[in-house]
Amino acid sequence: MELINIKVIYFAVLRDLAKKKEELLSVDSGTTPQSLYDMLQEKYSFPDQNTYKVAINDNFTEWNEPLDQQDIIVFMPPVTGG
Amino acid sequence: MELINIKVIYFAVLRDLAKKKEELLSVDSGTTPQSLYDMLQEKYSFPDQNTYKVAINDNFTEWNEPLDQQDIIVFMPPVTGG
Amino acid sequence: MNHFIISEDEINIVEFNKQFKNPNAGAISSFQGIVRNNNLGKDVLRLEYQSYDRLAEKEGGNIINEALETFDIKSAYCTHRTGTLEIGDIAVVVIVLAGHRDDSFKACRYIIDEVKLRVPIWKKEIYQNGDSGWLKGAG
Amino acid sequence: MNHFIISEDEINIVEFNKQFKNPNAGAISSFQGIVRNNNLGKDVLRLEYQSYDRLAEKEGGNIINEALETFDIKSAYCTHRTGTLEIGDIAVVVIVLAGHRDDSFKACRYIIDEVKLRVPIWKKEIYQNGDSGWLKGAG
Repeated sequence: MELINIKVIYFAVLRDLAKKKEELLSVDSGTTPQSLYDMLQEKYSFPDQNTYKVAINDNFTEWNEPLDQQDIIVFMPPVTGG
Repeated sequence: MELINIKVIYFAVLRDLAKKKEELLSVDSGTTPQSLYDMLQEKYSFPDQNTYKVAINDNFTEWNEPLDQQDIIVFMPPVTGG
Repeated sequence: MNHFIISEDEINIVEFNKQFKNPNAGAISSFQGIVRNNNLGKDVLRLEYQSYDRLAEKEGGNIINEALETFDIKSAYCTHRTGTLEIGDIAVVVIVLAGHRDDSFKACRYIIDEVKLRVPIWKKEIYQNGDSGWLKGAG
Repeated sequence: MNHFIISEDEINIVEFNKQFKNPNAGAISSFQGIVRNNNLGKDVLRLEYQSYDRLAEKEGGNIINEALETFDIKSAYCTHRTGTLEIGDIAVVVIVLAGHRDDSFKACRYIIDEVKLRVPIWKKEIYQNGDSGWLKGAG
């Protein structure tokens, strides 16, 4: 299977658990935000993402959207600004 | 009939029509804000007071409240602050 | 300190804000009423406000106290100008400090609404064309 | 000019106010979210805000535009801090200029409510006792 290069940026509790702001990953070309999160959840003990949102390249997107080469992915816990 | 000395203070359109800020008057002891206004309306061509309020000695009061010696009366058109 | 003030002096919103600090307050709602250059289709040059000062401060203080009793807020303040005001001048300012935003908004709105209904202050508009007149009010 | 800004710099409410003058605006509603010394029964020492800046400014801009379309207002602005904030610091400020007060209040409330729901910013509380934690949010 073909591999694609992506970047994941971490914020808030995910940054604390991953102990990094971002990382470059090579993943299978069929990877979605959902399957990526499942993999990272196992790696870093991330919380369940039921209430999370996800963005690809600075746009909110769906969890089953296939990732492309060079995509930047951000997983977002419920926001708490203000 | 006994006379009492009162002061009337004018604001807004009433001040413009009376051409004074205030005046001292001697009126019959049975005078009420209503009868006082009627008299002043004739003297200065004041508007009808249907929507006006009245205060005696810095307290809102009724139009049929009898006036006392030294009372200070203020007639108030609908307010337009803000 | 009276929390409702009638003043002939220009309202300095910066200084006004500085006075009100409270480490328990997470929300500050404020409202400023500004002299506009138009009203009801007429070009306004400036305004003149007259106030029955003593009753205005008493009734304004009642309104502040009602807000403190009705809403979960820490404190509330209102200042209203009198005299001659130019376009862009602040005619009235309300500031409310609360723990949370919902009550800060509601109390701020309550205060300005009641001030405009109940506090004996009157506004004369002086128009570009030389005319002028006392506004009629809602009554 | 983007009307929703994420900034690491201290929000100067005075300078922020000065930027917004409009001779048609008779009403200015504003809201400030302030760092409180307590939350949910815990003594707060300071806060740390993180923001996904690019999406935050985009989504914040959407909210401002929605307010401009929905309410009869002249303009609206919002700035949100990131980084370390101390008690009493302004975390977020919203300012809305309108012809009349009703829409200024409604738009101001709309903007702060939507910002708190939708803009990707996260808050960590550092407590007096040394503990700290990211808030859980409404989700």
